[in-house]
Amino acid sequence: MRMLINVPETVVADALRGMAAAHPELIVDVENRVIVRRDAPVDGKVALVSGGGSGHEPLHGCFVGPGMLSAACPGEVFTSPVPDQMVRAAAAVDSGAGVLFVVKNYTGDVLNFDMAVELAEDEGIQVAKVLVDDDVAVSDSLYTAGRRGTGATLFVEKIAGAAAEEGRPLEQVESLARKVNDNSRSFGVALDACTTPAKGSPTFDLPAGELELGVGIHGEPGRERRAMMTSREIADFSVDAVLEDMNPRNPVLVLVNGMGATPLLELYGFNAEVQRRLAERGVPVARVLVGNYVTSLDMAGASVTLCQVDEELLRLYDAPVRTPGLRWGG
Amino acid sequence: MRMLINVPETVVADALRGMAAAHPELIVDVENRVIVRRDAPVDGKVALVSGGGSGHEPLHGCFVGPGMLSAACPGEVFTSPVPDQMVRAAAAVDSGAGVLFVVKNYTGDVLNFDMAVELAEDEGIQVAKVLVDDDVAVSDSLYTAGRRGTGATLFVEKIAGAAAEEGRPLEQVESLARKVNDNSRSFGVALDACTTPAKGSPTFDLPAGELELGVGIHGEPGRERRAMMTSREIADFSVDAVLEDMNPRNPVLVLVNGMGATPLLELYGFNAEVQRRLAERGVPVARVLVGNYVTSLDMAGASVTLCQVDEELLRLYDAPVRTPGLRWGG
Amino acid sequence: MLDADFFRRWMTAAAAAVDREAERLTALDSPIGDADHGSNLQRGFAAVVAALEKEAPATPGAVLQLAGRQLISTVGGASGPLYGTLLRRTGKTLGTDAAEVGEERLREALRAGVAAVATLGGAAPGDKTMLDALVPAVDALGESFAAAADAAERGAEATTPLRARKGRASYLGERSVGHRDPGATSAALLVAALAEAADV
Amino acid sequence: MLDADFFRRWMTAAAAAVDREAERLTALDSPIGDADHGSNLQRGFAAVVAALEKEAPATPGAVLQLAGRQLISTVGGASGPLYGTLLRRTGKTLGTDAAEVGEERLREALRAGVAAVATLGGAAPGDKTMLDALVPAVDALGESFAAAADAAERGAEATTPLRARKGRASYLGERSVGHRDPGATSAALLVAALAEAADV
Ligand SMILES: Nc1ncnc2c1ncn2[C@@H]1O[C@H](COP(=O)(O)OP(=O)(O)O)[C@@H](O)[C@H]1O
Ligand SMILES: Nc1ncnc2c1ncn2[C@@H]1O[C@H](COP(=O)(O)OP(=O)(O)O)[C@@H](O)[C@H]1O
Ligand SMILES: [Mg+2]
Ligand SMILES: [Mg+2]
Ligand SMILES: [Mg+2]
Ligand SMILES: [Mg+2]
Repeated sequence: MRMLINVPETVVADALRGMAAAHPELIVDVENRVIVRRDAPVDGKVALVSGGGSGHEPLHGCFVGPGMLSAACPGEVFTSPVPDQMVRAAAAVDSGAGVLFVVKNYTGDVLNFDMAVELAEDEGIQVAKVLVDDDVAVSDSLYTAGRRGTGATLFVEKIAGAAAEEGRPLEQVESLARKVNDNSRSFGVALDACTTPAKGSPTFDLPAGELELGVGIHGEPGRERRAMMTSREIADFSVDAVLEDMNPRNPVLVLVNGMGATPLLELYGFNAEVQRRLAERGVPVARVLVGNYVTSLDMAGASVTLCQVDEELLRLYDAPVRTPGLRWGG
Repeated sequence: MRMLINVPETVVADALRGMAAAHPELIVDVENRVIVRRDAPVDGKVALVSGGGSGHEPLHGCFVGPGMLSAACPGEVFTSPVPDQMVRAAAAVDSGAGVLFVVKNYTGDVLNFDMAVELAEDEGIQVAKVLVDDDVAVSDSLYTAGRRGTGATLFVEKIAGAAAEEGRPLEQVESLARKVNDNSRSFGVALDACTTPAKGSPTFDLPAGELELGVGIHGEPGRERRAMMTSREIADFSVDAVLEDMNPRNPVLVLVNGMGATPLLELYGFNAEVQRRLAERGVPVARVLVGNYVTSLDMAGASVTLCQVDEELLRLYDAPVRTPGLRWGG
Repeated sequence: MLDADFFRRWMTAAAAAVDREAERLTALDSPIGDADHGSNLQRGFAAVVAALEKEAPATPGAVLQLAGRQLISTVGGASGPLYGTLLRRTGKTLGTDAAEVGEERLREALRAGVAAVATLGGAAPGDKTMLDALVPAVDALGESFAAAADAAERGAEATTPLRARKGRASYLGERSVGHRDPGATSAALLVAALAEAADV
Repeated sequence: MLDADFFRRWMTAAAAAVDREAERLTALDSPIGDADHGSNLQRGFAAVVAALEKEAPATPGAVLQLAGRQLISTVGGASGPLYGTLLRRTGKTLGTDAAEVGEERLREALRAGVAAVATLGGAAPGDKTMLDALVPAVDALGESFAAAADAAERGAEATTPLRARKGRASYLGERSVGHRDPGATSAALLVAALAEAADV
């Protein structure tokens, strides 16, 4: 086990203690596993609450703050949080203007958030929910649990967060969030598996010289295994996979996302190839974000997310954000 | 080779092309390997130029921008840049107020920057130089090349960058930079080696269940190999190693830095243990920064840097900074 | 007749089985999942046992409802709400008044619990989920507890050649074939624990 | 007498040797360094050969000065300025006027070059650096080119038991013992290339 941990059982609690020490601008409830923006509830503002398994940091906990999430609920590593966390988070951040749950489309997340919606409504909180399902590696059919939520989560949380910060009502924040998701597609590649604390060894064996195409962010293998490809080939494959599922006429936001263990140096190089391919395919690019944002512990690899934007979405994307993991503007 | 690259020879050029696409606020000269803030030279402002081998991103290239570096010179992976780059950078950013070279103390960096100082002065540019040497794992004696520069580089660049932004003259910026370095100490640990593109395999073999204490940021082995330790034990060892070499009475800035492949989740957990140890040792903490800032490609592990600050240094640390890798304030 | 003690024994036996098999469950969840099923259930059933000790509910229905709530509050993931709903709905069907229930009544209540799992998760037998063990187990319960345990085990084993249509394994498409489903495997443990409780 | 051609042959032979041995040099730089020495010199000597072809300097001193400048401008790291200074200072000592130089004059110029390396890097023989090959090579040059190559090779080999006091390897303290120095190894290649150029 090459992990910087004490014991697997305390990984999430330890991390929350460390977050509390690093981010005085957040309230980190270690026992109940809820991370809340210190000034919440903000009068008249719709609150955004997200959450999911831990191991994807900075998503979601480090996206709490002005302009993005009001609260986040970290589950165990790669395990959806429980409804109690979400209800507690909703109660802490609701100003009366209602709460939007941002839920990545995994069976566990969906079931737990659905239960939380019921419980929160029982407590008199107005709740809406948006599902993020952007991963084109999974076909959205009767034969699957639907497309997974991956990189688009960042765009949904950023843009809906900006709309909420502007004081928009719940229905508008919700429909903007849904629009961002509908406009987004992702594709991911793993060059090496990750190691979860609970398992203590790589979640899949990838022989040297092979890679996994269409990989998720939970250490699950991809749709297909192939002989190792160059950065250029991987960019072609990923961009083309995304464009098979969308046909952007408007400019796109591009997220070139690291899975955790791929150096920033390589990510930037990969971005160069992604941009080349987008230009070849005639896709206009509005903004580019490169870095480790939606990770999978120490998995090596990267994903590409495109989000087609109109003027309003772009303005909201550019709006100020002040969180530990994403920060720009005023 | 589990790298997201084309060929080892183009890794740095590819990354620079990708940086150029992602950061329109920077001028990235791919051919000459110089990254310059777009509004340089800034009238009357002292310019900060740094550089070093690539593979430590976000250091230095992603620290270019208002409040931090004026320019950065990326070398080949783990190889100091050449004097031509530094002279070109200095010429691009010098407003006449002079240039401060921030140099990590490695033989290669020192020799190349020294040559650049001579050449830049020949071109009529006023140049000062500050050496960063914070790594307590190396004793600063006749029997070594002196202590290495690691995590403190971030503090030097941030604080000297803020002083330059305020319009301070070169001697003051230089002496502040030197003071930050003198007040800083670091210690690093590797849980796994990194793989350089040129070598294509891990730079050292670490048997499972062992770790390297006192490791550098170039894939070089540490001073000592031991049986695997817990996060708590590593924090004790690292903090104690740093405190053997400094005795902070004033509050400290704390950098809990990831080497590249250690998940943020683990880094935050490690931070919890570092903070516990600092409290036990009676060290007052002013600010905490947790993340991958001074990396070593895909090395697993972390380092701890403490920098003792007075009111002025703290104010300069808190001052606004707007770079791809570090961003806060105004 | 089965009293609260019987149901406590069931939960204790389930917790022990999950403890014993946690590594195997996590390993099964590795090639076609996210390698957490064992630790998920370990955490959940430990909480169940602790809550039962602390609150000592007096009736079968109360025991199962408390257990279900604990699973929902501590497991997370897909299996937390699903197993939580299984026990909670079974307990609700039993009601909280009766101090003892007959086997026939338990069978009906379990059938309602399994139906609730199917409704919640939208899965059917053959989708390579816990239902592939639970549905045949309830069907065989008319015969005996041991027969139910057997049926669950056979159902779990029969998931290996299936292609997953629900949950995380469904992302793998054809690549999910040839792996035994972790949830069906833990469901078989749960039914075996029921037989164990009855066997005392 | 040695003309510009001789020195071009030297550089070409050095480039070929570095190409051939690049992996080995990088591997030597791995346990006690940062695994880049081979690729550093490969990049540098490729640039030297290209520049010599393009600019075709006419005298020994001009060849070496151009080569040294190329190394400084393309290698980086510790070895770039050090080898660059070695060739540049040697070339400067020869001057750019003489179209041919004698062996005696070359020996003196090389001695000045090696002294410049020692001054720049602050190292002395025994510190486990390139000087451990360069210094004995210059000393043996009075005898013959082949003797110099031998002496350099023996000097490089003798670095293995040394504890490093300069450069990156010095960080390892005692752990640097038992590893052959990459820079001394490449220095021996450089001297061997000189002997090779003389042997034609
Ligand atoms: N929709 C569903 N209906 C029934 N059972 C399901 C469904 N989705 C998943 N499961 C079961 O849950 C198991 C996985 O549980 P677990 O690993 O704890 O959750 P997660 O998949 O969220 O990590 C699967 O093996 C499967 O048996
Ligand atoms: N101060 C010095 N004086 C002489 N030679 C040195 C000195 N420091 C390092 N070297 C030589 O440089 C070699 C390393 O070169 P290289 O790997 O290219 O540079 P770096 O250490 O910067 O990665 C060492 O093996 C050693 O022979
Ligand atoms: Mg899970
Ligand atoms: Mg180097
Ligand atoms: Mg699972
Ligand atoms: Mg080296």
